[in-house]
Amino acid sequence: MGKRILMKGNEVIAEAALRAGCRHFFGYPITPQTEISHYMARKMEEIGGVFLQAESEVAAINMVYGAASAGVRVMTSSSSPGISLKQEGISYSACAELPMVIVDIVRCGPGLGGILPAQCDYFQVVKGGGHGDYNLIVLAPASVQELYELTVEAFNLADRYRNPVVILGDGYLGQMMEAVEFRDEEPIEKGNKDWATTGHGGKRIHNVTTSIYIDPNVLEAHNRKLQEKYKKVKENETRAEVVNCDGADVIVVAYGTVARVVKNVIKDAEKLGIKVGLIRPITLWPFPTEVFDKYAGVPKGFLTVEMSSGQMVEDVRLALNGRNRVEFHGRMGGNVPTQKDILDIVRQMADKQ
Amino acid sequence: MGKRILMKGNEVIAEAALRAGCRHFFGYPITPQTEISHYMARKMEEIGGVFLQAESEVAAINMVYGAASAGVRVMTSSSSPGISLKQEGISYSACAELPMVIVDIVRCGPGLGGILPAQCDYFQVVKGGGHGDYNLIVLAPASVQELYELTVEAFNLADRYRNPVVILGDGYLGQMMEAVEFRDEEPIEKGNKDWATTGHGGKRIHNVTTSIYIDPNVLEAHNRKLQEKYKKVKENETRAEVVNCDGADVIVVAYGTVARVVKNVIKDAEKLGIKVGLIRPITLWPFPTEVFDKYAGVPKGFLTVEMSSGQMVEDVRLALNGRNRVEFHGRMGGNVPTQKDILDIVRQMADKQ
Amino acid sequence: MLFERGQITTYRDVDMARVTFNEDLCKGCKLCIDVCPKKIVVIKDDVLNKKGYHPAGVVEMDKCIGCAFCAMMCPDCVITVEK
Amino acid sequence: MLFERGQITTYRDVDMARVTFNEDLCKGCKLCIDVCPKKIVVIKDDVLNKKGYHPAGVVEMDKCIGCAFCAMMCPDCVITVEK
Amino acid sequence: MQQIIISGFGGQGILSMGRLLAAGGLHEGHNVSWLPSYGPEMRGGTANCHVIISNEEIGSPIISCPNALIVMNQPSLDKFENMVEENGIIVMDSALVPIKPKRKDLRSFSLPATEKAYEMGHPAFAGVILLGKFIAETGIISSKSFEEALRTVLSPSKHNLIPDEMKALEFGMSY
Amino acid sequence: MQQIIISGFGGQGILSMGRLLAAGGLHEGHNVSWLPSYGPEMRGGTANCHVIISNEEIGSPIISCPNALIVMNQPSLDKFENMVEENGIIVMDSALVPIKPKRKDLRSFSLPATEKAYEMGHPAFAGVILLGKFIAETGIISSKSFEEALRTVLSPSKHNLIPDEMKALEFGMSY
Amino acid sequence: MAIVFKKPNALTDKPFHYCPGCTHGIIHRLVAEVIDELDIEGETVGVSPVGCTYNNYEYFSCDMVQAAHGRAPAVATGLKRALPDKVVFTYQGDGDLAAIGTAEIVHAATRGEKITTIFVNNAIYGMTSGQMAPTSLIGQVTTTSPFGRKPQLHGYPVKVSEMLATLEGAVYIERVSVDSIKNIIKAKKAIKKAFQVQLEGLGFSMVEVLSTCPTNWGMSPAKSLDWLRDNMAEHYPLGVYKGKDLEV
Amino acid sequence: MAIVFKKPNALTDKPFHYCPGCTHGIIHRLVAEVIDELDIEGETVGVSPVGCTYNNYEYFSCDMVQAAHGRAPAVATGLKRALPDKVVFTYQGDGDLAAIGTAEIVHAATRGEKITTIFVNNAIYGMTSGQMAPTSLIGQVTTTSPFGRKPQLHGYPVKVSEMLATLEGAVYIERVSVDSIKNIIKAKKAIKKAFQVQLEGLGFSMVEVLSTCPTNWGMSPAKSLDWLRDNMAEHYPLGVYKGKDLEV
Ligand SMILES: Cc1ncc(C[n+]2csc(CCOP(=O)(O)OP(=O)(O)O)c2C)c(N)n1
Ligand SMILES: Cc1ncc(C[n+]2csc(CCOP(=O)(O)OP(=O)(O)O)c2C)c(N)n1
Ligand code: SF4
Ligand code: SF4
Ligand code: SF4
Ligand code: SF4
Repeated sequence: MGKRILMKGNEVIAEAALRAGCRHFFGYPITPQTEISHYMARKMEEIGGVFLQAESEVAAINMVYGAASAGVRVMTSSSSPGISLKQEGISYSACAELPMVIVDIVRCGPGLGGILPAQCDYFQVVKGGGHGDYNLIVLAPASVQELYELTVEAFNLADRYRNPVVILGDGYLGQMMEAVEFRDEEPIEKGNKDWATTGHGGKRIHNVTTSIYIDPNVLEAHNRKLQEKYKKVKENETRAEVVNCDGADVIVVAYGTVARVVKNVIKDAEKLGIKVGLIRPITLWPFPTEVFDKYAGVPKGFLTVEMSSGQMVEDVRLALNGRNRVEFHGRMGGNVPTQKDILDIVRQMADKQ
Repeated sequence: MGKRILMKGNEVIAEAALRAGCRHFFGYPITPQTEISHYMARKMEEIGGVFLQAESEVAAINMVYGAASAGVRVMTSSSSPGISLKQEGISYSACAELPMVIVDIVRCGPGLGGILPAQCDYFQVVKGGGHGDYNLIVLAPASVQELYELTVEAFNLADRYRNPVVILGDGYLGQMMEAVEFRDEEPIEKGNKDWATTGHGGKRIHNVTTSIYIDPNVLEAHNRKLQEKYKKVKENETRAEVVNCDGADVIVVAYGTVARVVKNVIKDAEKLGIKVGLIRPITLWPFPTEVFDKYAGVPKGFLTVEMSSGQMVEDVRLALNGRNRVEFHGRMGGNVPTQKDILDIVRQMADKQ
Repeated sequence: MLFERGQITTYRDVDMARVTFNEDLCKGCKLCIDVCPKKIVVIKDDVLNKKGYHPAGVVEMDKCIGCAFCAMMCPDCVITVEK
Repeated sequence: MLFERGQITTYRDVDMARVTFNEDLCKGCKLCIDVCPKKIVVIKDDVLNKKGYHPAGVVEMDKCIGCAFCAMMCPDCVITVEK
Repeated sequence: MQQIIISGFGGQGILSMGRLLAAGGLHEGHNVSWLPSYGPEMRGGTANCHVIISNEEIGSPIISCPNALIVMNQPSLDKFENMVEENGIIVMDSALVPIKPKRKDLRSFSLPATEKAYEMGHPAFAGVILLGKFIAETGIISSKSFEEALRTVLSPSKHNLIPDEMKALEFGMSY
Repeated sequence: MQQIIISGFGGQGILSMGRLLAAGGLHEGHNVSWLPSYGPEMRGGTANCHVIISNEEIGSPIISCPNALIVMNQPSLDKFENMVEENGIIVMDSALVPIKPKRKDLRSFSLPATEKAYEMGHPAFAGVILLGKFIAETGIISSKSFEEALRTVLSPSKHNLIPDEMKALEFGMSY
Repeated sequence: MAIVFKKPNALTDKPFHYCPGCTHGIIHRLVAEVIDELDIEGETVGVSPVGCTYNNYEYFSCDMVQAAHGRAPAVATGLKRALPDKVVFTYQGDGDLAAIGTAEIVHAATRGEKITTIFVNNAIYGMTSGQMAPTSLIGQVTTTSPFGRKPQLHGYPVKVSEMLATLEGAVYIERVSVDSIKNIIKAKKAIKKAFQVQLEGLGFSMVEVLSTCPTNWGMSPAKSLDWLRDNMAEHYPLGVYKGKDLEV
Repeated sequence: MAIVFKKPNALTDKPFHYCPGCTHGIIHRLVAEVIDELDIEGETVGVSPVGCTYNNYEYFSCDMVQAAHGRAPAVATGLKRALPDKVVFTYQGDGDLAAIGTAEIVHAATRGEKITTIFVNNAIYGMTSGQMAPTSLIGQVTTTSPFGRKPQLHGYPVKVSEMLATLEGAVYIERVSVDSIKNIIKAKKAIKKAFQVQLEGLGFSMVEVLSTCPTNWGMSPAKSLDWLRDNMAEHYPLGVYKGKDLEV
């Protein structure tokens, strides 16, 4: 481990990708993630990798589709409206089982909205903003250090499962600076890529990357294969941070920047004699359902806090399936739920019979 | 009421739109909904309306955005990958509160997938495939007659709530022919459109259509206003068809074409002495949660059947919130769940203790 | 049977040229017919191939000069030409 | 106070022309300065407007010919010209 | 309730045959549905459609157990034969379906429809001939209703063919 | 734990001031976070950043209760004054913030930073001067660490300015 | 004394939020002056882009519609088809029009859509902090071409006016600049002509305006004008690319 | 006796699914012949479009990638940037390339992306059953211009080769036809040259091939060739639009 460096979240994502062996980046500028492109533009030219600013997000995701077909580690990055434009390409990539990393530094919407942080793209990214039955692996870091670690991991997961992986951050995570400590060497696992379309060189029959299956039975078989894969991911890759939950009165569920606010709330509540637990899903898909099984009986119930009108809360409800009450608190428009507001709700919940 | 005419689902949608006063259509060809465009192309030129084939789905939805800004009744139509491309525009339209009707005749995916019927875009359309917190009103017809009636209704709802409304059909609904009976006159309610950007003519200060709110408090206020509106829609516009549910052993939940298969299953099951009920959500958003309250106690539980890997079933689970078991049966790839398979599952459920 | 089935039909002329029609690939589009300078390609009305088309073939094979025009025009790679 | 605040400053010459600078709109970009054929537009270093800029203004007003070049060049519609 | 699958090559007019039946059924006051196979495979591939004619509300337009099958090529017979209900009926073109059905619990009829249609100078009439046989055997619609159906389904520019089509129908009916 | 909000006009170097503090804190081995306001409003609008320097794990990087405020224009003081913790500290530029804080439970300092910076020939040094005062009052980092921070934050081409920046710092520290 | 120059009526009182010296402000004013002169403010609907001028709907006093990034020509098409008697214009930057919105502008032009496009080419993405635009010049240093734009890596700058001039539906296309009083006068004439082309229903009209971005070019406003003259105008020659002989 | 003509090796054994007389088949064969002649099958990755040829990955025996509708040039860009030493080509119809994919082809061209595009212009959308394409001719009856394409309603046909020729990164652009033996020979030469341009790393190359769609034009294959010659070729003149003097 090296020394701790002060770096911006967005730049750490870019640096982590380079360390993970990513030498191909295709993107289109959009606030609040532009620093990723700026960093990549400079570094890729220095090390002879490929940074290409596409003519649009639509083109960018399809360039990624092409480069991923060729078997290289490849990344793109955008923010909410840009991610909307990538939906067709994402659905194609999921169907064609192409490993790639997609960064979404969410801003507030809908529409052109604003550029401040938000978590209102949860449904889009986690449930499938594109058409068809598919799943993305969705990682939700909450600190700059974690941006680094999960970005490296994202490339490994993408290769391991031949699946697109999304890093879902918010504007503050991308913009903030914190200390980050880089490993000397990254644990790179490269998947077998003999499916890649690199030119067959006369050594094998042709490889094909495709997402169309005209025969319904063939397509259904492919769908089932995808579902099997998703099951395996669920079994093996579900992650959450659990803080203070044993013996808690109330458990708050939050991810990303909001989870950090909740960590402050835990301390505030302690002073009031309330024990607040935090479940912070790190994988939003697969959602860490099992953790909820363990704490389903928390006496005063669950509170989900999001920078949205209430999206992840549906997964919390599905995970608990009626076993406990689930309250919700959300802020929108680029506002972040405050320590005080969360504390107030927690207090009310603790007071209730 | 006129006489019954044999017509294709897609053409009925187009005819219904014309009857509802829609004189502006912007689309891009895609199977299995092309007949809508063909019908519109001919009729609009005959009656002096506007049919324009856009250069892409992205352009089409933005043309709709423009025409809706001008206050006219306007429609677009597409199928799964095309709907993915429209996501940014849909999010903009929802934010700018523009009334419009969007038809999605779903085909099987993900990716280029196939062109046979499917219901795998439920998440995309119902949860929000685009970025940000917004909701579309989603209508799911199950017959050609209903395609007509709900299309007319879609325009009224769009105007009433200043919100995009989606007609969610599947390939079979679009392609099939059935008898349809048109009303002599349609119950057109045109909303107040004094917000429209039609040129102020010196008579008022300028109108603006926008979806950007840089100040977080202003955006959050707008978000809350949208959420208020959604609440009102939920209170007033939730619809479902309930068949045979009183005293049923098992209730099947299905929409669109699948619900029709279930109607056959009801008869088959009756012969075996099993009473099967059907809840067919007609509004997928808002989801008809109250109906589930009424029948939550059905003795042998619920079975959700979809042409997907399981999407609407989440809303069924959320509606029941653990009050009963919810089984799922799905087919993918363009295959339709068969009468026999559904019957088998229903039988097993009925047999279980 | 009303029609014969399609097959691989080789037309041979020892001195000149040899054309082979893979009849089951043929879609009866007739594009080969017009370009034949010798006008010896015809549709075989009495044959129906696997796909349900009447395939093309050659009559008066001795007139063939092996120019391969038919093959170059054929959109379905039905024809092989030797000389 | 270190700086004066910006205001609406009208420069007047009875016989010739009159220019008015809405100083709080000015961003001190200096584009008006170069185009003035009489070189009478300057930045007022001692004034700081609401936005925090030193606004432009006119000295030697009597030289003004009312050509409105400064106003045409100004990206912020700061200047009104009368003649 | 009649549940009919009509199947053959793309280009043989399979879908129109189904529409004619459905339109005829509607003309007689029945509920009807018509569901085509669709897609890029139309190009030289197979085509089929499902037609239901019924007095009750029609549930699923998708037929899993047809009680009638009209086939215009061999692969179609191979694909659908086993789905047909006991005592169901199969009508086929003798030239295009050389290998006959294996099942003995069905009523099957093989007509030289293509041959006759060629003879009549309208190869496209083969389908109508098969429909004639089907109508005669089931009585599902009258030939009057079929003529009405021709009038609603065919574009006016082709109405002059109706008398010939009716002749083809009669050939099938009386075969 | 120090929770500092620095605020002023865009273009005054507000964000860099925060980075310098954070870098200094990191150099002293603390945990630090720096969170900027960002967006199109940077263009001539207001800018601010949140800096936390702490020995514990930093929860939220968003400061709702700063214990220090450094302000470089009036609107910023108006906006943030009431958020400051009791006994917190406010450092401000006397020329840019003519109307002083109303609260009496705070330690507030007004420096002629812009004036001095103009005098030094580097208007941009105003911020460093204010930081000097802040450091002197809180002792949060040493001036050594600040110099280190300058070295990591400034691009090498500007390292020649460091001695002058340190002079500005000292002016602030000893004001 | 009479007023010889004041802010046009077709602009609201709201001060522009643009950077000091940014020529977007001049171009706004010219469009507004033309609207005033043609007396069409009440009949006009403008379309704002995504870019530094995303909210110019606050500045133009006619009805305005804010469009998604690059889609202004599609939005304008929808508007114009719904309001065939009204005047519809788009105002777009070079990222908006020449990158993400390429398909939309090409097709609005080829359809001969009766709209007017004001295309502000400043060779950079302003709003998002200075990335390379398709129009950035060879050698130009931007945040995404930090070592200068290289044709081998980043390709060549698109000449939009030249490209669109190949399309039949485009009836009037001119490239102008606002770097000097002379050119400002010419630019206004071009903009006026473009609107007149629309008023006469002739087809698609566009004025490409070379503009500065002092902030992201990293130059003073005055230097920026020099750079525009010396470098941009050389690669993007001013002139009429379509409809030279058009009389309106 | 030697074989003077047979199916090229770069095509698989799979029979084409195209309609009778559709000249897509000829164009496929020409591309394959060129791949054979240049002996690059093992070094080539092709990109299939969405259109009637969506699955031509089953026909070409080199590695193939199926792309989303219109995005083939972007996919090819990703491939080529990852495999700079390989040969990458796209095969696209006019709906794919000239409508939904306009931005992608324009930018691949202007970037001088070292790829080769085979652009099959049949003036219609084949796959989706005969809708008007941006390239449909004035007066052409299609399922979405049932009374004929009218410039006032539907705009003008895009001349893609002419448009792309204005871009610096495009080094070789030729329009050919496959309506006759003579033109087929020329078309093959052009396709070969386009691949050679790529092999030499010169930049973007494209061959626009006028092609028929007998099914959706509603004509016999032979009549279709006549219509192509008499109507299409007139609006879309054959010839080299960029790189006339290029030696490869
Ligand atoms: C879909 C989408 N992608 C990207 C952005 C981010 N974005 C905002 S403005 C802009 C570029 C603006 O540049 P230009 O059009 O040249 O206008 P300028 O700011 O220079 O006036 C971009 C990429 C966005 N808002 N939406
Ligand atoms: C996003 C999207 N939009 C639309 C379609 C439907 N679609 C398939 S092919 C096609 C047009 C093909 O026309 P063209 O490119 O001219 O090729 P051709 O079929 O004539 O060879 C369209 C619109 C699609 N698959 N995806
Ligand atoms: S050109 Fe080919 S497919 Fe067409 S008829 Fe001749 S051999 Fe058959
Ligand atoms: S041009 Fe306008 S904004 Fe610029 S200095 Fe002059 S008056 Fe001020
Ligand atoms: S960033 Fe550039 S284009 Fe945008 S307002 Fe500033 S100077 Fe103008
Ligand atoms: S539809 Fe047209 S382009 Fe497509 S295969 Fe048939 S003839 Fe060819």
